[in-house]
Amino acid sequence: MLTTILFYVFATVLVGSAIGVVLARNPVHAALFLVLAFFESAALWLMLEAEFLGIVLVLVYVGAVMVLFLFVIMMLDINISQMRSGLTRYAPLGGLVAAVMVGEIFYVVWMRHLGINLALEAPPMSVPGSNTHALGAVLYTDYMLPFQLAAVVLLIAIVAAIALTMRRRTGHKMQDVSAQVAVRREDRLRIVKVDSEKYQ
Amino acid sequence: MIGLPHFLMLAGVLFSIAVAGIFLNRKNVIVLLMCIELMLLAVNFNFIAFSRWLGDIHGQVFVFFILTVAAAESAIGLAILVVLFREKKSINVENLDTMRG
Amino acid sequence: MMQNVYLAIPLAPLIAAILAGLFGRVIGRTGAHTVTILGVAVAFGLSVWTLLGQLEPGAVPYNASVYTWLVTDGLRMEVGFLIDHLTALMMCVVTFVSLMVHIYTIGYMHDDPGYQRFFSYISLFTFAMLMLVMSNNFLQLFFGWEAVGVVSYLLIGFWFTRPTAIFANMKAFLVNRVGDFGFLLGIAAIAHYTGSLDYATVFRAAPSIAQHTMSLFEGQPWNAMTVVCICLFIGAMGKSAQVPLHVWLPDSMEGPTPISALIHAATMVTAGIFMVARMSPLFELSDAALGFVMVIGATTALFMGFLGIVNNDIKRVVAYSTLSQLGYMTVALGASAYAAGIFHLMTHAFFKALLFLGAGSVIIAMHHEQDMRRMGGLRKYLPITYWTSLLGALALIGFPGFSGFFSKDALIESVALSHAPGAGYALFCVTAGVFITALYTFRMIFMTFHGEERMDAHTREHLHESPWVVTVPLILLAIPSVVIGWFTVGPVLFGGYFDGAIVVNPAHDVLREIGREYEGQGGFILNAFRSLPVYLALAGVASAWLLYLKFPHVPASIRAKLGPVYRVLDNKYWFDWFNENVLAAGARGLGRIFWRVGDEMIIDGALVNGSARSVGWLAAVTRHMQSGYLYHYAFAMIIGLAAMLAWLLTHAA
Amino acid sequence: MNLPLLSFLTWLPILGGIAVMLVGDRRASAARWLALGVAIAAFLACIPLYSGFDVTSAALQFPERMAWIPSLHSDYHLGVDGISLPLILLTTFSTVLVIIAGWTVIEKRPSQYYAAFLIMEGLMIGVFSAADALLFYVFWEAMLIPMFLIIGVWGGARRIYATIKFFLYTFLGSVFMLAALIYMYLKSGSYDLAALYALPLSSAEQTAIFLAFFAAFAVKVPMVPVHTWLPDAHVEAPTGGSVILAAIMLKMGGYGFLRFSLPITPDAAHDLDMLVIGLSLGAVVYIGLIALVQTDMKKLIAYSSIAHMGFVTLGAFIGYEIVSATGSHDGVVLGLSGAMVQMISHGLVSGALFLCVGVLYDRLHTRDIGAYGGVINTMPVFGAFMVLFAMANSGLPGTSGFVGEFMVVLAAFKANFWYAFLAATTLILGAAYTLWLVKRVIFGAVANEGVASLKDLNGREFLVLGVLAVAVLAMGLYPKPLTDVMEPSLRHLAQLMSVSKL
Repeated sequence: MLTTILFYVFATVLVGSAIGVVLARNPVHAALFLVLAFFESAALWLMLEAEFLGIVLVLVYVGAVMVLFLFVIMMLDINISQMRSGLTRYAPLGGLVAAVMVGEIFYVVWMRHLGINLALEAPPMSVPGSNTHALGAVLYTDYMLPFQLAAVVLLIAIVAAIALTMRRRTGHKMQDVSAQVAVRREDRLRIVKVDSEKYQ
Repeated sequence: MIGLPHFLMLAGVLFSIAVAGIFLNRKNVIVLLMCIELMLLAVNFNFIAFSRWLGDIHGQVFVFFILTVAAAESAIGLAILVVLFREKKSINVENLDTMRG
Repeated sequence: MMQNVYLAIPLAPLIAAILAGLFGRVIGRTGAHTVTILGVAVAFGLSVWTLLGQLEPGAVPYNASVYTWLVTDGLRMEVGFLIDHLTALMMCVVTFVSLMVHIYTIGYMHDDPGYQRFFSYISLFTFAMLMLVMSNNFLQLFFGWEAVGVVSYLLIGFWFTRPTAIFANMKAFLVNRVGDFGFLLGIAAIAHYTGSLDYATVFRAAPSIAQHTMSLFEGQPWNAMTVVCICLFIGAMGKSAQVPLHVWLPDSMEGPTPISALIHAATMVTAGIFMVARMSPLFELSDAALGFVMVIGATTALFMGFLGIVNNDIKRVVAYSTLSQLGYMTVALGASAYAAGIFHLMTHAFFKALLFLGAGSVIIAMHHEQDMRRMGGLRKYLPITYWTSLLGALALIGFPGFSGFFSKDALIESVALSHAPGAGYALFCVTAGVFITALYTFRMIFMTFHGEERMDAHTREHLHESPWVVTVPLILLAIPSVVIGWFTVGPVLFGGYFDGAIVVNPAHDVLREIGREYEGQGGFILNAFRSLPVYLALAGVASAWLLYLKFPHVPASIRAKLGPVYRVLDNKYWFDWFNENVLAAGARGLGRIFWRVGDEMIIDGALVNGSARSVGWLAAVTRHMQSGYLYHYAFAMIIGLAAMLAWLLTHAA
Repeated sequence: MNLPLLSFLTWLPILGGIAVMLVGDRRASAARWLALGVAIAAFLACIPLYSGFDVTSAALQFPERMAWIPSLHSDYHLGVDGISLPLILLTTFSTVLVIIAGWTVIEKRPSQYYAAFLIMEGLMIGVFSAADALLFYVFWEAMLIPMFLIIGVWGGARRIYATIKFFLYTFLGSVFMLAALIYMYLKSGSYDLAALYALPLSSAEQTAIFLAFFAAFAVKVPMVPVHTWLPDAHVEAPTGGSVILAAIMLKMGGYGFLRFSLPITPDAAHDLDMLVIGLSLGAVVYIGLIALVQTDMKKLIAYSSIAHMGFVTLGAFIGYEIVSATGSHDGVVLGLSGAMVQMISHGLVSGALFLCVGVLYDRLHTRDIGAYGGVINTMPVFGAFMVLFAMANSGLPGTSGFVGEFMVVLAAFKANFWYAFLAATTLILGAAYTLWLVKRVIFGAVANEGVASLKDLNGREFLVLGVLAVAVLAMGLYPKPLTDVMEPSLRHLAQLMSVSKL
């Protein structure tokens, strides 16, 4: 009984924070709503016994990504006043499409049972031991290669972010060694044919 | 009792909200990026729900990778945003139409 | 040996024409006319020699080809000569009249800058006419046919600075081309049915054509021979100016008078009659065609005569008289009296050329004044012209004893005896025509030579008889106009002169019936007094005398009273109006529509440039979709997603 | 002697053209004389081609075969027979005249002007002598480029529009042809023409292939609905360009029908012959009336050449109607040789007419009929030539214009009276618009001081027009040598046409 109540609490807060993210006038509020959404979902994930992922979610997203967002928002000091003007004009259309999406998903999930027989109640936890252990076992055996790839993706992300935003101040007198080495004879030397002086 | 459909419904609603958020938001790109994060979150929800119901850990592994990708994506998104801001002095989506045909 | 004699006849004028034409300035004016006259004289001499050759008993017609023009798919097209009684006669007529005209032109064109060019044209014309007359196959006939048309085009438009002349010559050529259009279809039919263009083979295969039928309009099949003959006759109508295609002859008077005499009286216009006579084996097999020929001939004879009465230009009166006389010849052909038609053609050639040259001499005297209302009483000033023209006029109206009388009277009798379809109508037209001919001929004579002098003082002082170069041809033409009928009526009409060349179906052979009770020229004249035409002719002369000498003011009042009739005649039955406004303007209008709408709007506008424009428009529309706003793209993606989801749901599960 | 005459004839002008281009504009006179030398050499090379030609056999003569693209089984196979020999003679003959005609007239980049003509001449000879479908197609497309440049560079005011329209029109047509060729290659395994002749095809395939070929050749002929590029191309082309366009390029379509459509897809041609005949008769009447109301001389002659080319397609396809109407085969070869003769004579006559207009254009720089009148007063010799060529254009017997039309009308009558009736209307319409042009331009009093200031023909123009006049009269008075050359090949073609390939 408790889990149902908990689920509905977390679900409603989660949906509310999602709507908040969308409708927030101030991007900082939007960011904070998103943080709230992440917490709620982490909680729900715990209910689903995916505790490692829940923790990782909070760490990665809330810890890193949202901080980054807030940092960028502050840096770019976007003026808030003219944020909201355009919203109403497209609201009905946007709402309609969202409703259609929800209707479709609802139709699939409830009416058609996705083609698999959904035992309403959750099956017993079949795998002994903690979720992390299970994850670790699988991650470092079957998914060794994708794991490395994920690492590479992250590396690229870092390099790209730096490369994009790096600004080199111009006009400084630093020597560019590679250019110096690559000089060729023609750049520096010019041979000119001059006819000899006439002897009077 | 909370069944799989509940979770799927929740993820669906989340996803739709994020979608609405994308084209409702006329103003700044940051909310756009957040909405993308929200969508990814909804997707992860599904994965975990299924992995829990089907007793198959591989779903969760996938969530793991989605997280890394999501992080990378938002990092680069923000970097682009910064460069864009430095160039255009505004990240108001209305003005960013230089790609007009 | 004979072949190069016959080859020399057309080639002599050709070489002369080339010399006079291309090297005109080199050989000078006298050089030009001597060369051409020499050429035509040679041709005339050889023609007479061939005629005599043909007249000897036992002379066999000469039929051989000079060279093969083209061989394809079993169809041999050659250039060759067929010399028989008919050709010999025509050659003599053509070359004699052409010689007279050549001599006459020395005087007439004396001070004209295009002197050498004119001589080269008339001898070129003689070459073309001889090729037409002497040919032994349809291809060379068609070559001569069109070559004659071209030279008449060049001659009518000789004074090419005069807008009326260049309009007249184009009109002449186009109307002739309409005739040639039918002629070409006739030749194509013959080639289709007999598989050859040579006269001999075609005439041998003629009965087989008559068996075929051709369904032009589905339902009623026509006898193939009728179609062939009518097509050929359309060609003749174009060239010999029969009713619907006659409009060009009066306008061709724009050309110098000598050519009116040569081309539009004696030779070219008779080409059609000659062709029908030559094709007698074909025409004899189709009564419908003969009926058609007769009706057209009769209509031309009568209705063109009326126009002669109301016209005041001396050359146009003679032109209308030519039209009417051509109608007579065509009626003779329709009545299967080919010999009478050719006989009338020959006599007409002489007296009509005489009348034209006489009119020309009057025009010279009057300093190119052609309106009869400003002439009168020229008898005193131009005696030779007056007497020769009077003889010509008498011959024209068929005054007993003159050449015209014999040919016209025989013609009228043969129509009376003929029972081809339309013979009754033809008989009426032909007899009424005699009165009309007499009326307009003597109206012309009285208005120009008799009565009070209506010309202004200045021209009256300068009135003098034309030089010998003009009067000698007049006299030389006057003699045969009077005499030739008397000598040749016996052998030509009834003596079977044409038996070799002209085939007549015994059922239609009216001339043999007349010939049965023919006992010499005297008897012929006496029995003529018992028949109607002679009296009609005399009545015509009397009424002309009354109207134009005794009471000159009477014609004006008649014209007032018969207002509408006069208007019809004055507008020449509105043929000209119809051709210019309906046919020509219609063609131009249609052309303009096809061009503006068809080519420019539909093909160019809609399809070619249209497709280019629509590609441009499509691009503009798609460009509009690339708005540059992120959310539009996102929105498009989402809609795509929703649609895919919906499709997935409804189909995939 | 198996001297590769055809390759020599094809590549001599092309290499000559390149040489002329290298000589460059600075030494223009040297370029001119070199170009003339190459053209005359090409013309002289035709003499052994004609004299050595065996008039009795229908097989491909002077054959040359070299491997070209082995992987595609397509080899460099040249050969000439009765159908292509006269056209090659016409090509070399007209190119010599065009080069003489453009002697002093062209100031802007003369060496490239002559180079373009020489290269085009080589490519055209290549088209006529190609006996391999792919080689034919390569030459067919390459030929467009020089003409595209000639009209585009040395043309009149709207030359860009005209030349692009010309290029796209022809190109669109021949793309379908390429598709058909590839299809047949895949089916038969080789591009050789003889193989394609023998290739059995179902009626559906034949119809598709016929329509593809029809698209390419109908544009080139040009047949009625797709003819609108010709007047624009002619009006904007320089005199030399117009002459070659009218004299040779229009024959490509006719040649294509005889070489490809009839033998390769006989059954489809039999079923769709009414389409071609209907369009040809439509061309004669519809275009004849349009030509009547033109105000620009060159456009009028362009429309007149469309009407004359209608006879070519009529003659080519009338054979089927003759067989179905009379059951017998005589008349089929008559129609075909009429079409061939009409092509040659039209090349001479309309080439000459365009040269005449060029002569006037060089003096008064206008092609508008209204600007002229009474030209014969100041230019009598030119007037004589113009009247002669006008007469030839309206099909006067004794000139070459009559021969082709006479034979086609005879053949058309065998099929149906009304076909001959409509075809024969060209006599009236042809005479009408040509003589009306002559009346307004040549005859009449001197219209304005421009006409008064005209000088008569100079030696060069007189030479060119004189040679053409002699050719026109010679072909009109004695066409036998020309038809004898074509007879065996056309009989062979007629035989190919009649045998069904289903």
